[in-house]
Amino acid sequence: EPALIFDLGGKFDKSFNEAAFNGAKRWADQTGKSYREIELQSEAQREQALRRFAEAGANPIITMGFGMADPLSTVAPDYPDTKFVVIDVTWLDAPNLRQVGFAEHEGSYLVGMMAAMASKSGTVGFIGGMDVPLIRHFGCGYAQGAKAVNPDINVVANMTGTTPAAWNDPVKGSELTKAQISQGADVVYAAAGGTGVGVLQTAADEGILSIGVDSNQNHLHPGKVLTSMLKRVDVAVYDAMKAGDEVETGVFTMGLAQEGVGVAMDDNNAELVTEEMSSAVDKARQDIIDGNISVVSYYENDSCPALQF
Amino acid sequence: MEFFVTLIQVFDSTIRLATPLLLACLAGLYSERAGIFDIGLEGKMLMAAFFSAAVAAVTGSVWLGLLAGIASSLALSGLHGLASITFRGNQLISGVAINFLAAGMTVLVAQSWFQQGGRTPSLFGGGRFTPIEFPFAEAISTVPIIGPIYSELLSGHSILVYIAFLMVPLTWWVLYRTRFGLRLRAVGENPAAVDTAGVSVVGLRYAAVAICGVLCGIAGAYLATALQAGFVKEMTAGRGFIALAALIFAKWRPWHAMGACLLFGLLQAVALRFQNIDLGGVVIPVQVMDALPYILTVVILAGFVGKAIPPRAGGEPYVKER
Amino acid sequence: MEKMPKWADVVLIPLISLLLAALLSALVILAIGESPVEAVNLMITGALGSTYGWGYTLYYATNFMFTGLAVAVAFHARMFNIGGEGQAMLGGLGVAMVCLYVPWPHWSIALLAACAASMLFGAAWAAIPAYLQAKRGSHIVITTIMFNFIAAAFLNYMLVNVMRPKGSMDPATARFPEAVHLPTLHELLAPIGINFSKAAPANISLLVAIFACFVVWALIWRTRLGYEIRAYGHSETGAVYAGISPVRITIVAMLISGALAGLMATNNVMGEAERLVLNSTEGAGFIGIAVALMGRSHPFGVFLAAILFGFLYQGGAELALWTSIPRELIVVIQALVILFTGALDNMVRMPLEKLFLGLRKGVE
Amino acid sequence: MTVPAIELKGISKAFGPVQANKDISISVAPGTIHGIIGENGAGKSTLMSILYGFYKADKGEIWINGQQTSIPDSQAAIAAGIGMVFQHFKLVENFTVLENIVLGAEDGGLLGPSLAKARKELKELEEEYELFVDPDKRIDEIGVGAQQRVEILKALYRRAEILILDEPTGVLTPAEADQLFRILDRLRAEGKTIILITHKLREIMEATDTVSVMRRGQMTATVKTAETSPQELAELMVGRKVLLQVDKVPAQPGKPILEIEGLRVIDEAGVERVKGIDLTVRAGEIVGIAGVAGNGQSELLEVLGGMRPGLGSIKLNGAPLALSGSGSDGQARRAQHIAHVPEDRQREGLIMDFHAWENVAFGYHRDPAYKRGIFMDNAALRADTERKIEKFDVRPPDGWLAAKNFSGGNQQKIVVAREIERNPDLLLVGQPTRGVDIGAIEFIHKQIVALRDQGKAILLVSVELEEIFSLSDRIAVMFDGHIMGERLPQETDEKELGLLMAGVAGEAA
Ligand SMILES: Nc1ncnc2c1ncn2[C@@H]1O[C@H](COP(=O)(O)OP(=O)(O)OP(=O)(O)O)[C@@H](O)[C@H]1O
Ligand SMILES: Nc1ncnc2c1ncn2[C@@H]1O[C@H](COP(=O)(O)OP(=O)(O)OP(=O)(O)O)[C@@H](O)[C@H]1O
Ligand SMILES: [Mg+2]
Ligand SMILES: [Mg+2]
Repeated sequence: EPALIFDLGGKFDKSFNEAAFNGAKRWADQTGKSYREIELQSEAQREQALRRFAEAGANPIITMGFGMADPLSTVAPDYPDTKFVVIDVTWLDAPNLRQVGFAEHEGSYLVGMMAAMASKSGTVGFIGGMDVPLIRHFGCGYAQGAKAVNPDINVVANMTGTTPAAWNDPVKGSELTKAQISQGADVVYAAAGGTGVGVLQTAADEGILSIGVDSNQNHLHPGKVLTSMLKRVDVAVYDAMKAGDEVETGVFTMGLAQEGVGVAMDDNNAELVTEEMSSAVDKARQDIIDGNISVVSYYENDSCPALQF
Repeated sequence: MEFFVTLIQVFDSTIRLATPLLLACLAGLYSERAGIFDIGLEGKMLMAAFFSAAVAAVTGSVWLGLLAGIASSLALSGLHGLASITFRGNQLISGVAINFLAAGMTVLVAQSWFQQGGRTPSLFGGGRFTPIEFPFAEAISTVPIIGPIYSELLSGHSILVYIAFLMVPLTWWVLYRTRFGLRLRAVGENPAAVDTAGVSVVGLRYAAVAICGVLCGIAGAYLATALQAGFVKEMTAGRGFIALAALIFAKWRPWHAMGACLLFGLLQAVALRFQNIDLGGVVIPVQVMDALPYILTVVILAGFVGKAIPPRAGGEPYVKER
Repeated sequence: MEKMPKWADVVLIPLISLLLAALLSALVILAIGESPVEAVNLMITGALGSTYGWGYTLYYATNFMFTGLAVAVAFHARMFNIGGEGQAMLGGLGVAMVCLYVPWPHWSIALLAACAASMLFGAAWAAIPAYLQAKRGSHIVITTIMFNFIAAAFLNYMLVNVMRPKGSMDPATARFPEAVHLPTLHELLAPIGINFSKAAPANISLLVAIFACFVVWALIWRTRLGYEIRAYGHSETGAVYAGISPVRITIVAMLISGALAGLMATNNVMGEAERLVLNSTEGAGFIGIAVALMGRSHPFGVFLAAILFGFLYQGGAELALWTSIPRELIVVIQALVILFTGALDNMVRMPLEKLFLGLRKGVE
Repeated sequence: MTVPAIELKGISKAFGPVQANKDISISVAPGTIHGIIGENGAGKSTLMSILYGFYKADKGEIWINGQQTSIPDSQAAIAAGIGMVFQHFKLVENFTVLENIVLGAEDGGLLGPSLAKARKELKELEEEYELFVDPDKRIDEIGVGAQQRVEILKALYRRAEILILDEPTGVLTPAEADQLFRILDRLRAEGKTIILITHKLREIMEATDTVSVMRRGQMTATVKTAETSPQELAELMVGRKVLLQVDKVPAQPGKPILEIEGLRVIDEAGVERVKGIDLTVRAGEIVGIAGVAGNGQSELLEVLGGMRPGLGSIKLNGAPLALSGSGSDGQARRAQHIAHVPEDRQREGLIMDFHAWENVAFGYHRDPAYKRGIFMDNAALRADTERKIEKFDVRPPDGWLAAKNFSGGNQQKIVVAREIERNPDLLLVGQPTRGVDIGAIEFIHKQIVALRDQGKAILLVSVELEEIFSLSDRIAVMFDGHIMGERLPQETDEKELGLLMAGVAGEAA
């Protein structure tokens, strides 16, 4: 029986964890089998949940987020017969570990391009949640994409805050959106968990475009969300569950090539995406896969060539 | 000119951010003026935010939502009253408990009601409070100075914003010009004086706590159905505590409360609008801007406000015989 | 003459209050369609049924003892320190610096240094609100709330921009060296033949916390400083009459309070995570308020209340692990416990007093 | 015979285990002043609070003007025509006089008309009864005497026909007390019924028509005032013979212990409270400072006790005392052998929630005698407490009882024991017997005189002229921050002092 450990945001965060939940649900619905899950409440529970599930015989144990890296490095060796899967971590060393990273900067690059093309004002916005490197990583790819389309474009970037409340403050998200609109932004990209709900809402209310993140959020405001930067956590989780205890270990990076990240195209945003946009995005995607375009990751040296944080 | 436009926008944002603070602050004012300390403002707002959004989502009527929000906040007020008035319990503990209760209950109920992870469905149409445009707002928006002030700053807020600001003179009037206000202030200063004057201390205090509940209810509904289009867990994000700070800052006076809330709103609006200020090469980290409203609050408090003396009987249950 | 025997006041009332809270919680559990009996069963076996469960319960309790003591000491001087959260964060920073930047030969010396550093940092963070309260009359409640926010921003800056190891995406410091690893209860108890669960994070900080309970008890009830703190807390005019300086007591009490809150970092940062992460305090500062209030600001009461909350935390984790009950249920249960044992205890006391009075009359 | 204005039948009331009133019956004739006396804690206030609906009786009936009346709350009492002036005033301190009077008796939801009407009626009442107060002053700005007038006005404004006064003269100057009794006379003349509770036998003898004595919750006797004597009343009250006069030998003043020159005190609000006074207290003498409350005596005492800073020069045994900054606090004063019985025992002299034994160390908690290592030597402290409790006859003799659980008189004994037993060079005493009953007054006065006889200097501040006269060897009168003059008790009288206290200098010192 597989087990799934959600990160502190909770399984209904409308983005990262929810994507995992969707993947697991899809697997459960298809196979009719069940799985164990827990939403973490505190840091100390990370290790606790790992051990409890391992001892109860769950296999594989799928965990979410970089916060699990540290506990996994101590727990995984204690249960050599259990397979662990971790999303968003790529730097550990253990034989029974499947590490899945996503090239968020690549996906963000593509939505950045779309934002720049959709923008009439020449200013696009980025609203992050808590100011942590991962979110800067998103913002950095986005800015590079936007600048690739329009080198003169103005990218306004804001973080919601410095406490975990930053993930759940839609009011602040909303105000930031208004602030960015007043600075001229007419497309905003929200990478801010629950706060993003406020961003998308305000963008829709104020008549500008927004870009969702992680899951496909186009349906939240049909015709008003330009696209969503998909991070196929659901696929990663689904695949792992499907493979069961046979799941392959090692480090896997899911970029554009592996369809681990992407842009969401559906009926809800069909009218917003021009022919030109989709072809440009398609071309860029291919170029990135082929190595013709290199998108710089914020992690490389903790800074971004296209954006100052 | 561009500076002026920015200024208007910052002030506009200030008003939106100050409104929930102001409502909660006035709510606290009624309660604490009557001698019942209330650190449960946060919880009441949160509860109201949830129930207003939930009912608005289900019925499609924001007014029913507002009523539901007020009712839920009132229920928590009743609990606070029961604990601190009837059973003479510790008011701080009761407030802490109410905050926890709201944080847990909202998500729990939301989850078993909507199965959307402690969230309500998004509100649209009649489920939300929409901005009210003043007459001729469109027409005079181009007039310099006056135009933007009238049509952008003053016009275009939800009705709850205007209610919040109207509550300030109303509260002042009630407090200082009516019989009820006199008794309310007296019961917070010396309940025995009120009792021996033949007025029910318990009745007055429950009335105050109830008004507090209503105002917190409006504040919560404003967050979930006017500023936002739905409830998200913990969406009050500490505003109840900031309102409490504003109340102490204002020394429990209505006009000053408005000033304090506007100031807090302004500081937040400024911090939101001016992140990453670049001072000739030295970039001020975003964290500094994030903390700026709080730092400035401390500075102002230390520099200009002086000692705030709460209502004398505040926090103490009225006990005639032990 | 008392209205009621002491044991009834100290044992019976909290017990009945707890029962009421449990009863109401059971109703809530029923309402969301789960079985209360099973839930209680899970919580008790999960939190108290094994050394593993105890290990977690005690780990959480250790945190709450520190923050509860912090709030309690401030309460004795009639101050409401809501800033335990921020002070504990800063304590964490102190611990991290000591553990990361100094090569320690042995954990015991490192622990002493970490205690000193965490107390220093925690006290420093309480110092400004204390000074402002004492000298400028700025209300301690507001300033400590503000300092919580400022601490979070400061810590975020330190972790994201300064202390994060190169290339790590996690806003956290590097892992502390092996040398500063604190012995867990497993390691402590193994030599005396007790097989305590290896997995649980409870560590030697628990002893530090218990020691702190004793020290606070002795400080408050046995020393002259404690006498002055209590006197000032009961009556400021009285303190002035007795030559006790309000300024001095305000500042000293807050420094002690901040130091105690900071000390929490030895448990969660040094003992458990062995690195400093964002949000490592996880609201323990606020739980500390409830713990102090429920423990009636007495160290022994704080000790018991901390264990109760530790139990709720760990029992709740087990619930979340094995059932589909949302984690918020635990928050609701906590709220009910605080409500009934803390705010509504007169609801139980008043009828009981009547009962005992009646009994006594009957005997006479 | 006429129908009694008030008749209480079989009233009983218990506070938890304490039986405050036991089966009390009393009947008060209309148009009379009925006195009630009794030791502290006898249950007088409780009985009256029941009549006023502040407490609910466990048993018993209340009859007003021949009608059985149920008085569940104060509102019902007011409706029945009862007004009460409580021992501890029930006023809102930061409200104006007018607001306090109107509170609860407004006519209509709006304040404006109520206040206007009250202002008018107040004027009439004032003129009728000579109850002058400024309606726009805040309560905390006016003296206690004026506050009491406000309380009386409150009752009259509510058209009270029956007026209860609980220890009304405890805080008044003789002149104020006299005025009060004139007002009471006038009220009686109008047919109003008055119940007067007091400790002072003289007042009972002067003012009342009938007097009831209470002891330990029971009504022990009701007699016509004309047919009794103070001595008899005192014995009925206490249950034993008491001495009504302090007896002491003439003082033998020695060298100056305390020398004050040009002392000025400016309070937190910047108001000058003490405006340059000179005063000397010698070894072996008691100097009494008379004056109406609020004329700077409290501040004088507080500067001497290290509770607030002052300007000027003070010498103790010839050495200067620090008046501000370090070395000027209470600890320093105690180290210099100055002991201080503060004016307000509950707010200053004691920590009400501390055990008696903890309070015995209050202020002296840093004394090495109470120290053991880094800890306080609680055992030594408790032993010390036991000695003091026994010597000062504190009742109940239980060191573990919290201060708040002692009666006022016994609380005062604890404070006096603590300070006198230090054997100080200089003893500062503020209002040593305020609100304390006859038995305890007698005892406390004896202790103070005994200390004097050991050659110590004593500075006494009291608003009770009687006390000043019976204790002091020399009397200084303060008015508006100045010393108006010094007199020897045997060479002056109440009338002259009263004039000095009112600021009429006469042929000054
Ligand atoms: N609020 C109260 N709660 C509990 N017990 C009380 C209360 N008030 C009075 N008592 C008890 O009732 C008894 C009578 O008190 P009461 O105040 O009536 O005495 P008193 O005769 O008015 O004394 P005093 O001369 O000091 O005014 C006291 O001994 C006390 O034990
Ligand atoms: N509010 C109260 N609650 C409980 N007990 C009280 C209360 N007030 C007074 N008592 C008890 O009543 C007794 C007498 O108290 P009270 O305050 O009436 O004294 P008092 O009248 O001021 O006495 P004294 O003559 O010594 O000044 C004390 O033993 C005390 O235990
Ligand atoms: Mg009394
Ligand atoms: Mg009395």
